[in-house]
Amino acid sequence: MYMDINDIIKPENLVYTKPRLMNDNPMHYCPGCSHGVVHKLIAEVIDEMGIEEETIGIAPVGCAVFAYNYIDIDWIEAAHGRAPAIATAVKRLNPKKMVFTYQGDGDLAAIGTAETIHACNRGENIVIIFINNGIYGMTGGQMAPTTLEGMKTSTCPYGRNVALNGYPLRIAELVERVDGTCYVTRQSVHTPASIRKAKKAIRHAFENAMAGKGTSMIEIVSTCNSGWKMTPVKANQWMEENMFAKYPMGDLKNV
Amino acid sequence: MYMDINDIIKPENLVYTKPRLMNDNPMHYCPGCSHGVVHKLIAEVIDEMGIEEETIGIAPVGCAVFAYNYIDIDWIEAAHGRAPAIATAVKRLNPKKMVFTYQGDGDLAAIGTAETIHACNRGENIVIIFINNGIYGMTGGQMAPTTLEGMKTSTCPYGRNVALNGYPLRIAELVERVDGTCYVTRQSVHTPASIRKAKKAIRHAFENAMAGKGTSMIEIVSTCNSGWKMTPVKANQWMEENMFAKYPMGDLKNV
Amino acid sequence: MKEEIKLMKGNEAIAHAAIRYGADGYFGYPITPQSEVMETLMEEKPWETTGMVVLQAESEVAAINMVYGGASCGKAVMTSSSSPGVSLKQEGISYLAGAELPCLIVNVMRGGPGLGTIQPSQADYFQATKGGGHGDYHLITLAPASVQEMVDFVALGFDLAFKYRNPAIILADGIIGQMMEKVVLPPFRKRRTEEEIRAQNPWAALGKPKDRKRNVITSLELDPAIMEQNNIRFQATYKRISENEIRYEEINCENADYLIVAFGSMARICQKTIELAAEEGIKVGVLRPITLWPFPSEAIARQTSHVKGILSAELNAGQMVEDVRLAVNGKVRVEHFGRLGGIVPTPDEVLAALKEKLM
Amino acid sequence: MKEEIKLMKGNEAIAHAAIRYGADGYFGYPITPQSEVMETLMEEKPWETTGMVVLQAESEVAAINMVYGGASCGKAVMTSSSSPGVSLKQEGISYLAGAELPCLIVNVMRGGPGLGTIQPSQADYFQATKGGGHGDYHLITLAPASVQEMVDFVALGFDLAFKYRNPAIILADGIIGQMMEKVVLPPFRKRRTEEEIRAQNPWAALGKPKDRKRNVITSLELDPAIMEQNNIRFQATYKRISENEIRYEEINCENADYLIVAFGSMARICQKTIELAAEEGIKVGVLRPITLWPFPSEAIARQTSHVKGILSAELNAGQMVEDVRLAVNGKVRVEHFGRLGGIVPTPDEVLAALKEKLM
Amino acid sequence: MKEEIIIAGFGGQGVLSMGKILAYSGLMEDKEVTWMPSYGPEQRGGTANVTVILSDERISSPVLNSFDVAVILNQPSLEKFENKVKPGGILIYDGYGIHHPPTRTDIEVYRINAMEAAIEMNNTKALNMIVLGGLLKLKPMVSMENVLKGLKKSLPERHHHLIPMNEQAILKGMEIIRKA
Amino acid sequence: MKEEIIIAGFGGQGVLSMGKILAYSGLMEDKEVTWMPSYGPEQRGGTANVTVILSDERISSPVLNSFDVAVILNQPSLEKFENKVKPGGILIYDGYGIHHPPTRTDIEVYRINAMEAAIEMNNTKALNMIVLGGLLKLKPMVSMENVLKGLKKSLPERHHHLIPMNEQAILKGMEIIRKA
Amino acid sequence: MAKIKGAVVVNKERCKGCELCVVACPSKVLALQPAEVNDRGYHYAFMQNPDACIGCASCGLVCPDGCITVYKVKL
Amino acid sequence: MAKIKGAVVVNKERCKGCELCVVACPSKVLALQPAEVNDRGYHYAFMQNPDACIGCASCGLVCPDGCITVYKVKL
Ligand SMILES: Cc1ncc(C[n+]2csc(CCOP(=O)(O)OP(=O)(O)O)c2C)c(N)n1
Ligand SMILES: Cc1ncc(C[n+]2csc(CCOP(=O)(O)OP(=O)(O)O)c2C)c(N)n1
Ligand code: SF4
Ligand code: SF4
Ligand code: SF4
Ligand code: SF4
Ligand code: SF4
Ligand code: SF4
Ligand SMILES: [Mg+2]
Ligand SMILES: [Mg+2]
Repeated sequence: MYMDINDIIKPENLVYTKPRLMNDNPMHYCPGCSHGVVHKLIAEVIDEMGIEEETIGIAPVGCAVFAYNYIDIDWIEAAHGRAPAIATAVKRLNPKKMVFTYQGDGDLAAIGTAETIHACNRGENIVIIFINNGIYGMTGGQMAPTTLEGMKTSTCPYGRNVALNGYPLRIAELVERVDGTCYVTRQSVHTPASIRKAKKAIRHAFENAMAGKGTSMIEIVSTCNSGWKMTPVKANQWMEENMFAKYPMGDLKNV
Repeated sequence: MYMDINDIIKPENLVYTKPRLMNDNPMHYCPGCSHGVVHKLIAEVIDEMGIEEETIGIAPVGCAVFAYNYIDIDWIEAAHGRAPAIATAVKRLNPKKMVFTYQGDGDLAAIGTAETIHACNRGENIVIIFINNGIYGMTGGQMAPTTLEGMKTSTCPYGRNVALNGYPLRIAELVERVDGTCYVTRQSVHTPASIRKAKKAIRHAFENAMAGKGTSMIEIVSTCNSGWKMTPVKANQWMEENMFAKYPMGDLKNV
Repeated sequence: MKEEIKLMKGNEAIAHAAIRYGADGYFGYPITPQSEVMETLMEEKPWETTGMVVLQAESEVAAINMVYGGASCGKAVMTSSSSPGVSLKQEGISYLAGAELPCLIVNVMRGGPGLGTIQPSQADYFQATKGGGHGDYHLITLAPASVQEMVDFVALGFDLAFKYRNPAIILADGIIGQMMEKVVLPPFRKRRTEEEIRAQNPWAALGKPKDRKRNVITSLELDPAIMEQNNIRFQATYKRISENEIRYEEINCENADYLIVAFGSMARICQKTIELAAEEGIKVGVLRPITLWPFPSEAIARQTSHVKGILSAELNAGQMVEDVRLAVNGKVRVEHFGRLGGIVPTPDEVLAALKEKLM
Repeated sequence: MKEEIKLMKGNEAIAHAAIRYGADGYFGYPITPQSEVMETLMEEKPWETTGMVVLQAESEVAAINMVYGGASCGKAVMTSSSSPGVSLKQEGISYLAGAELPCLIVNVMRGGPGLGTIQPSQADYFQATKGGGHGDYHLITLAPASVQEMVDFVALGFDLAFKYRNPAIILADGIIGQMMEKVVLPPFRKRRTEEEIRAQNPWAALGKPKDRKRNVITSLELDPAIMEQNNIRFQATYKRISENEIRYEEINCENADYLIVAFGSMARICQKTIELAAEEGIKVGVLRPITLWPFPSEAIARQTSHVKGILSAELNAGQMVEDVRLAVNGKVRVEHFGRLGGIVPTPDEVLAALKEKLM
Repeated sequence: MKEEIIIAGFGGQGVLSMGKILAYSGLMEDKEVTWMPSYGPEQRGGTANVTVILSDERISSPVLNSFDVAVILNQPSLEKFENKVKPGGILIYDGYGIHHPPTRTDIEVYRINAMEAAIEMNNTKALNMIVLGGLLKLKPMVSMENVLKGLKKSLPERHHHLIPMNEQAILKGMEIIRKA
Repeated sequence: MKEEIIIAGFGGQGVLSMGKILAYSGLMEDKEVTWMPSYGPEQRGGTANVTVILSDERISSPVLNSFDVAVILNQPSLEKFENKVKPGGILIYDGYGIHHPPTRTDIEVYRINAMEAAIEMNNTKALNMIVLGGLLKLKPMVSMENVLKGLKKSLPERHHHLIPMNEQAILKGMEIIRKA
Repeated sequence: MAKIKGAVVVNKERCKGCELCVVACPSKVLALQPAEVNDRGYHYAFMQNPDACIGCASCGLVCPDGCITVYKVKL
Repeated sequence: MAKIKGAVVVNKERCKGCELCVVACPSKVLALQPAEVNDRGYHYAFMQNPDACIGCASCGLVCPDGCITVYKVKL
């Protein structure tokens, strides 16, 4: 039976669309950047949990600094690396709110290491969304603590050399060891299946925070095709082939 | 056979004395403070290795800030928490020198968390001596990240409550997980036997640094009888009975 | 509870005043000579009474950013530290100013530079009044000279901060922080409810109800044209503050032949200098700036009509003296007297300096 | 290698100049608009040629403390950043000053306060010249106005820092950092050997030989009497620097009726203003402070003999104008013109402001 | 002689490197030069522009609000810079990216279908060199010899084999530019 | 009336709390008071001192360089403060800690064997109260009634049962002080 | 088993031509416009092979910019 | 087996009377001076029971202030 496209495109047949809480502002991200996908998941989870009026997001310094332009909730922009400290205060002063941070690997794993470890150690009832794209996207592709060995960036143009630059740092493995975390997981958003899993993880983390179970960290191994100097499609492939070995997918802790 | 004391007290019968590199300046530490014991061990190891001309110590902000007054080597006093960053530069600019930091638990595990983790992650060829006395001694006995649950300090006068103040933080367990460390051990200096072991550990760490094997951390679980408001003898007992459960003795990593 | 007369340290006074003001949160890190602020709060456990949150942060940097977080929700939040710790907070302070957030910062100054000494100093005057952080901004800077003012300026600082949406700082020193004096504590005020905060601070990020757009607390603006407009708005605020909020005290100024300008504990010492000078027949007045920013420039300029010279007496190498000179604009001689590194001069030393430099 | 003529960005120039100077180490953290400094160094890999260490630190705080560490060993070490990052370094900078350590800091300023904008600004003038950190100290502050001066001031900054054992700062802005101009690069100098450092900097902590006492690098002194002596020594150094190291450029000043005081890129713009003014028959001169601290107060004061008014033109809301007013001490009118938040004025705007405010 | 030029377009169009080659060419002719880019966060796809000044004398301000020549490669840039061209100045635009052409009549407007030509040459990277050719045709401020020297200076060694192709693109641009 | 007093000794001797009780007693008499301690790092065993001023009028400077009365409990403090007593002023010292007694003749010097008495009372913690008693004997600046009130104010509730013992110590001190 | 048919609508002006939807589609429905660009200069995605669409929403899920709306009917 | 005898010298002025040596001594040789204090006010350690000393150096090892020198002879 032949069916015209216009017979299908009807409200009652809708199965997927841009999340309600994501507004129409065009996003500034590069084509194919993982940030957009994660933004959508967060918007969906907040919407599905019905907590949009109670949610406060903490946006980092990094490419996601403008997250506040795209998801229609209240936001606080944080100084570089300090989002967990800010979230700590916001949550403690407003214990019934849902408070989450959204941070890059430069933000969270370099300058913000102390704030991250200590918020987790205090077991703040917040969610930390950690976008690990192995590079400083915003500032032009410098080395991050999570940059892989041999990977080229503008501050290791000949490839990361551990003797000079140290080892790729696995933050999730650290915060897993800290008593205040209740849920530490590593996810990705490069395929429909991984996206569905990542969304479940985010939802679980948000529920933990609302239930006062402690700190949840969701690391999302991501691409920065611009910093990596690849097409988005190639970047996803490269990520699977290279990043996942150092940053394996799955839950590290779930109590 | 009766022997007069003066027959024994002769240079040729000497079996133990204050280390040569420890000078005669009276130490400012409280009676019975663990810092003095550790100072002696460091002075002995440097002397025994014959590296006093090549050794640069980094003194922290904390009770040990005046370490530079007591051990006769070159010293650099560090801003609070930043000793590992300073040591990084000193060692990289002087690769043949022996560079060590000496830091308290407030210094290393609170304000200096990022510098500690990143120096370890870069595998700087330095030694970190970490005096964990569960308190901020210098400033009057405030809570440290390592203060035990229920333990009273001037900023948790009713006892550390994890809901308010977070969990005691085990730094050694974190840096053990970081790729740049070659040796992570936990020691104490409250008995002659433990002192002998601690000295061996310090010597091993110094040798690692000179051999370029990476970062060594020696955590020394210590007392601050003044901050704990106990006699030195009682403090040692209390440490054994309470601190060792949370901070168990022994090597965590030795590669 | 009602007003109460007590004997307490300046640092303790800050803590009690904050609880009674109805402050929502304190975030700090220990450092001499101000650790008693947090210690007193922890002893008082206001979280069990007023609901005030008190948290020992992992560092001064974390503490100031916790303040930024709390202020972003429209809460009355504060931090305290001493000189090196306040230097670490400079980025955060600039962010607070740039995001137009009210809050209260306390600096109980010690001698610098560097780790320096823990003894009293006033060498962070420039840092507080000219902007130790980056960019064009100002902190409303209050300089207490007694333990009572440590109490009073907590409420004043918070009130001004909220009135103008700008951080306020109490610039005290080791003397004011550590000494005990008689104080009258104000009655307890209720902490504001979330509804009150939403009504009074409609900009606060407290969760977005359906009937307003999302609130975003940020100091970022990549478009320089808009960023310039933001800065012009800040400058307009600073102008309003300068027009309305200058505070100072004149002691013996009417018939004075010489004027000492001094703030904080130094002003206390100089009050005794007036007596010593009078004994020698020298008429000295003291003008004590209470707000260091905005600075009482006009009040000082007015003194030039009758004084022969002005001495800026400070526990530093010459900082406020620049503002005094700018106020006087060459009309009379202005000299500086200071002691450094934690040394506190005696009243007769000040008099000797005045005689030597101005007479 | 010899002198070389190249076309490069100001930020790149800093990197090349550092290598050629024989700098021992660079420690930095990325931030716009100065990331090319470290990127160029990483591209050039001087560790394989001169032996210079280049390290990307985990933060600005770590970077400035690495500089402190390197400087403690008598090495020629440096860092660079932009406004928010420099605010984070304030504690470290105060420590460097307090421990009397030579080093070079570069601030390629962007608009603030807070995260602000990444466009050019001069709003960190106060922070650099008055002491953004705690305590009484000064940085030798050099303000380049061309890419060539970015090259030249690396050597000058290091040389002055070592001469006086005091940190030096290059206070540039986004324009100077990002623009390309022709530069002459100096020949390569050898890095000093450990023996040379020991001889030239006997205070350096490089390991204690038997024939001297231990060297201790510290800014701590709990005895206020000694701490005051330390501070008096610092002040004496500042005096010597002020007597010997003031640098400025006078353009068209001899017969000028009006003077513009401007530094860095703003001075470049104002040079064109001179031309525009001349077309209208207005005689304008520009005095460009090259050292912002020590400030060329006397040179400016001398101008008051013949100018009718002075305009302080800055990319900020009015900072250097205070030093100009202090220099002039009421003798002629001093006004400020500034653009904010990353906006750069055109030469004719400056002229219009001069006419409006002074004529 | 003094030329104040703005070049503007999308991030990927080679705007900055076109300016750089121009600046290097000026350097080869012993002129004073400044090259002042717009700069911003890294994201791909935004607009970029660069101000290039070539002069026989020391250059004062590197920042300009009006220009002798504007080279415009996309619509947003046209909107931003059309009215910043000095009266009597020149505006060059690429037809591909511009749907609403310039309207000023007090300046000389030229069109160059550089994108089309680049696609024809099977090398969209040559776009900026073609445009440069067009510019040099109108304003021969530097000699071809020095442009090639400038190219050599501004390209890393490993790309020197591309110089002949770039020369071709420049010649192409000189050929196809025409009054709009 | 105005009394400017320095009290100095080892850290553990109760110097600061003696000053505190004096200050509280002054408060109870509606006097103006300031209490200004030396402060420093935590380590046990160092010396401590406190400046207490009681006055009928507003107190200007809390920091003084000379004193009406100096109460000295150890040798280093004696060396530091002996020459800071105003001519005609009073110096009180405890014989136990002082091996080289004061030498000035232009001031009144008193000795109080407080440590001995405290040991006798089997309560070395009472040392400072005994000394306080001695001081009050010489300078009855506050009434006993107000001292007890001040004690109550300065001690936490749980220590109020110690007040009678403190009173006894004060009386003891009044008894044993004598001209040196 | 009922046959399933789907259709998608791409927000042409929002699309950045990243191609992620193209490779994510199990039925090879989508492609980028080879020549035409949108106002922001991107070769945007479109249904080149609309009949093959099964409404699985994979394209929508992977699209970082939320450009794709997916519809589905069971026949 | 040879009998071992030891002796220690305590630096009286350096001693802070912390008592750690006293409890560390396996032979109960040491004690703190009950009444006498040194110049810094401390009840310092001394050999109360010198004959019992076996020169094991435990006291020296635990002394934080390096006050103790230990001598030993084999008889
Ligand atoms: C104190 C401070 N230092 C540095 C910067 C510059 N900066 C902006 S974003 C960024 C890093 C971004 O990397 P990441 O956190 O990984 O985020 P991404 O852009 O990769 O998503 C840096 C260093 C800043 N704004 N503030
Ligand atoms: C930036 C800064 N913050 C705070 C202080 C105050 N301070 C001095 S020592 C210290 C902590 C000491 O504790 P720890 O490191 O555990 O050493 P300990 O004294 O216990 O040996 C602090 C917070 C400081 N000097 N600088
Ligand atoms: S630079 Fe990287 S992280 Fe930033 S928007 Fe582009 S792709 Fe995403
Ligand atoms: S306060 Fe504690 S850590 Fe410091 S010297 Fe005394 S016992 Fe040792
Ligand atoms: S809904 Fe599924 S089949 Fe249809 S276009 Fe999208 S990915 Fe392809
Ligand atoms: S994934 Fe979205 S942005 Fe990318 S090409 Fe498809 S529709 Fe366009
Ligand atoms: S050497 Fe051994 S036996 Fe002798 S006093 Fe010391 S601990 Fe006791
Ligand atoms: S251990 Fe040392 S300081 Fe302690 S009592 Fe014995 S000798 Fe004295
Ligand atoms: Mg990143
Ligand atoms: Mg400690």
